[in-house]
Amino acid sequence: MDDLYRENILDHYRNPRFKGVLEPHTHRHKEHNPVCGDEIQIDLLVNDDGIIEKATFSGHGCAISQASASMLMEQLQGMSLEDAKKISKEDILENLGIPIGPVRMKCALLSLKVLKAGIYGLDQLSDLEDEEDDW
Amino acid sequence: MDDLYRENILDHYRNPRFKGVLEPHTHRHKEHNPVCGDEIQIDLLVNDDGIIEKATFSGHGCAISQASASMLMEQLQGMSLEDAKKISKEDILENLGIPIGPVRMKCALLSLKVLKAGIYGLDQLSDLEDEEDDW
Amino acid sequence: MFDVDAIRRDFPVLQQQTNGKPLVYLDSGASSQKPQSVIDAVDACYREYYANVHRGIYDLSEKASDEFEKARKKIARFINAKSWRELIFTRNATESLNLVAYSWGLENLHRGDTILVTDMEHHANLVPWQQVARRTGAKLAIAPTTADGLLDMAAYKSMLNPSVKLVAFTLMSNVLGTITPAREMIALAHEIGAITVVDGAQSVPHLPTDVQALDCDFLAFSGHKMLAPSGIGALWGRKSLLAEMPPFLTGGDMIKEVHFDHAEWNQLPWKFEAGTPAIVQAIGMGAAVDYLNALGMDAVRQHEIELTGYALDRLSRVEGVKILGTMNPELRGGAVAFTFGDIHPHDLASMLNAENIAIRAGHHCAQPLHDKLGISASARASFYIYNKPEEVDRLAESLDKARQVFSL
Amino acid sequence: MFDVDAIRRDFPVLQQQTNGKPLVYLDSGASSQKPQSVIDAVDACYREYYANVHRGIYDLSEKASDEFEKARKKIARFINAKSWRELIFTRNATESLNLVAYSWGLENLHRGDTILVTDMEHHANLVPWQQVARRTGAKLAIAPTTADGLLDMAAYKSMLNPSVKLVAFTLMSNVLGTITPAREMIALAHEIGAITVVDGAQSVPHLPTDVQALDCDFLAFSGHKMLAPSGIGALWGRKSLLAEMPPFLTGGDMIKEVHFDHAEWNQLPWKFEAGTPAIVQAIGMGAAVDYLNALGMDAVRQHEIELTGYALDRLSRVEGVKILGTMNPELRGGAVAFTFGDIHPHDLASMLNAENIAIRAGHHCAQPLHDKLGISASARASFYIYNKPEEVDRLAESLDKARQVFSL
Ligand SMILES: Cc1ncc(COP(=O)(O)O)c(C=O)c1O
Ligand SMILES: Cc1ncc(COP(=O)(O)O)c(C=O)c1O
Repeated sequence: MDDLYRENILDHYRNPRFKGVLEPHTHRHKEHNPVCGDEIQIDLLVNDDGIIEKATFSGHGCAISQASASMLMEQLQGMSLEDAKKISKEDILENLGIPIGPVRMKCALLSLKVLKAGIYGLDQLSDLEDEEDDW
Repeated sequence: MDDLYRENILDHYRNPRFKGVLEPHTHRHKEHNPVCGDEIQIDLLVNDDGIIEKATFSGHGCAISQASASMLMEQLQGMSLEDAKKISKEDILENLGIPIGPVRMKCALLSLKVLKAGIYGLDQLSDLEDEEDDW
Repeated sequence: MFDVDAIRRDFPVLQQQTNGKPLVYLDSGASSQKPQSVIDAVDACYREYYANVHRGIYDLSEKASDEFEKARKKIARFINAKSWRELIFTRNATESLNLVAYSWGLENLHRGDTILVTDMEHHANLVPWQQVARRTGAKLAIAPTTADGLLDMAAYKSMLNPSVKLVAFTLMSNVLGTITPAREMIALAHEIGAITVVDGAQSVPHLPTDVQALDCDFLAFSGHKMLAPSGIGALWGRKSLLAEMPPFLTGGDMIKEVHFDHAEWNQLPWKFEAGTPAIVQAIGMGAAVDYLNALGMDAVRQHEIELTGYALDRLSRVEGVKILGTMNPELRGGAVAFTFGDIHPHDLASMLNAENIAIRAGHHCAQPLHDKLGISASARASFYIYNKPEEVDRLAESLDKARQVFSL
Repeated sequence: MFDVDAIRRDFPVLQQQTNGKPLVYLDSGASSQKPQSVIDAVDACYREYYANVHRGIYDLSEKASDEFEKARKKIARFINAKSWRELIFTRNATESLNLVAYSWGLENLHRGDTILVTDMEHHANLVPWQQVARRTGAKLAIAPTTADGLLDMAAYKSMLNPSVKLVAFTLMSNVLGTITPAREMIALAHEIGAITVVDGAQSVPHLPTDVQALDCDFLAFSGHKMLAPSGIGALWGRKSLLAEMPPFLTGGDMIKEVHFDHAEWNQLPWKFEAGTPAIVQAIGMGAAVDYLNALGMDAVRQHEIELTGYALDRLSRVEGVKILGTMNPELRGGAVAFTFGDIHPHDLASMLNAENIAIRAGHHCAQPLHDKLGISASARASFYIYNKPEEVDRLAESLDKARQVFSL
């Protein structure tokens, strides 16, 4: 049990980085997972060169969803929007560094989905999901 | 295969006894089994003492249904209506003298059911069946 | 004597170990494990006498039909039905409830009518009624539970007015564990002329069931929660109601005659069983009922009262645990849901899995109840015949360990 | 090389003998036998990793969920679906067709609309449409077959008018064996804007299937006719249509959120799968697809053309036999129905059973077709991968024997 949640996950959970809301912001999106009640909002401030000057998250949820959001925020600071679009499921799982089962996958990927929906301006994550994984 | 249909079944099938319609008659009832297309009508002439003076059957169907009808007719001649009511499934199966599977049971018992429906004046055999076999 | 160790030997899955830790399976409320006798019954059918049922005039099919219908009779007797014709095979309790909703509900409910359910219903006994209400214009009313998780009988009584045409409720909550006073609720509903639909998904596997004594009109339950294969469930219905209802699914086997322009229906119960049924699964459910009958359902219930009592006591002494529902094991079944400080139930389930302990985390298909309780999810340990106090201890110890990891 | 003897060794049931006579199983059109690999897949799940799927955060449930969804993907690929999200698990083809009838039909059909079916449909693809017609006021039209048992394309074309909103037809008749020109029929139906529902219950087990090439809108089929366990079937549907359709059965697992007064639906395909699914049976169907893929569906079809050709030739030379449907094995599948002089099919089936030959007798759930043909019942031998010419010979010889007993 001790190894399951590595110290860095628990650290990000207990001391989330870049947690809060951002004013002003250029992008804001929020989603919640009704099954577990996890809720995440991501705010971005993107400058004219397409660089993310600042990114923050808010909300609540399990250790996996909160830690993965916190880790994602660290990654986003100063990144170009184009590069942010390329962040993949695999990148998130690498951040976490522990095996994630199918149910927890939704927790792990919630922040990534909120990010992508925010960038692409989709209201319905499910449409995105639908398109993404036909196989 | 040769023993399956005993000679007496084939004999009754080829040379059915009391086959035809009865005029005058006091009871007449007909039913058909849509699954196999078997159809049997039974006519009875019952006198004031409640004795079946004559019984005939008509219709068509498989060897089992026709032979069992023919055998039933032999049994009915001169029997009291009260005794006829008591003829059971087991009596019919004894007449046939061969093992009858669940599907063929409907063929074997069709004439008995027509008889009972005729006597009790039911239009719907299924009601009778329903009541009969709750277990 | 209820010999749990002997019972455990009948369940191949329970012989497993992972990293030297034996499996502690505490998710029977979601689905139970299967004894060897059920696995064997399934296997024997496929290897020895598999064929389609009802119409085949050859040995395999006659044997399969015979075993299939024998299973129906066993299950009907298990709940003390008046007739085996009242027992309809479905996939699961959900389909059973939908069958009633579509076939009785759409036909008999109208604008101005009320459907009454409780606030602790599983989605399977809530969403179908929402749908029927939407389609017919009937109203859906929700009877509340009290603060200690029991049905609020005063409120229930006050909600029974002549507009109520159907009352649907669970006999045992899969979250609170609550056993509802079903006999009394049914008698009260009948007084105002309502029909009663009992969700027996949790109760039938765990309690003696007698539909004649209950006097309910419909009872829905699942095979997979009572040792049977997946893919099989049942609806019991009062014959006089079933006889009047239109069929639900249509096609082969449920017909008497078919013509291009119309069709006539088969007798009960086949009128409600369209197409090739879950043959082997029904036979397996018959074997499951044999197994439970051999234990005796009174003994099964007694075992669960004892084990649940032990668990309620042991878990409530773990710092941070808050148990949902009544603390009286006589008034509840062995589904024990709880929260654990700030630790999210998902995290808790993952941590316990690392100890080879299987519990459930989430809203357990009872989201509105969780909303009412002001929580988005809970953890749930649920017990069955093969569970024992030592497993409760392992759960409790692991909770302590989890608290340390999370420095709760 | 298609090695029937090797295949037969994979099927435990076929090793049986009764009175020294090996079983000749000629009723695969009703339901197929199961290979050891499917039986093993079922067994392994119950013994090693059984649990409820989708919500469990522990190893057993994750493994079961994974195998369950892997099976879905295998089956979706087997019929060349564009996405696994288009593949919905049901109990059988009948439920699949009812799902379309209830969810698409009740929602989209109205008075003045026409539903077009053919006169060789199985009751499963006729009665649900009669019911939808009755409820919506739509009309049911019946496209005829020609004297040699093929679909009358001229008549079909003439019946396609703009009132036709839905065309439902079988890709392979379970009585005549007829393979319908589905691609052409679908293209014609689409020209007038109708949607198309293909009954693949007989075709999917026996032919390569490609829903993208067919361009149909729905395809229904059963697992139990294609080596899979009983209790599992599938509906494939075009995603754009499924997305717009209301759910059919409601309850757990098919929801996204539930509140007392409303609910929102889960994504495809789960929106159409309410309650605990037939978990182990779906996994078994995945194993069945593996088995068929290893043989290759082109080879399966080739084997059946050869065997059916042999049977048509051999049986038509038995005095008194009259075969229903076309004599061209390229245009039909391996379900060969026939009459035999005056001998009632029920008697014939009983006689053949005494020789350990299993055929079917009756109207094979196609009563209107039999009415049209002027017969109340027929005998049917149907073939699959494990059948061989010697079995056709045994059938033919036994027919001769039966004629002698009945002195035909
Ligand atoms: C109380 C209750 N009702 C209904 C159901 C639905 O059962 P199934 O998923 O077998 O249809 C469940 C199972 O989760 C339950 O616990
Ligand atoms: C052509 C056809 N359609 C539909 C069905 C119904 O299949 P199931 O009984 O598996 O629902 C059958 C099987 O008998 C069939 O042959």
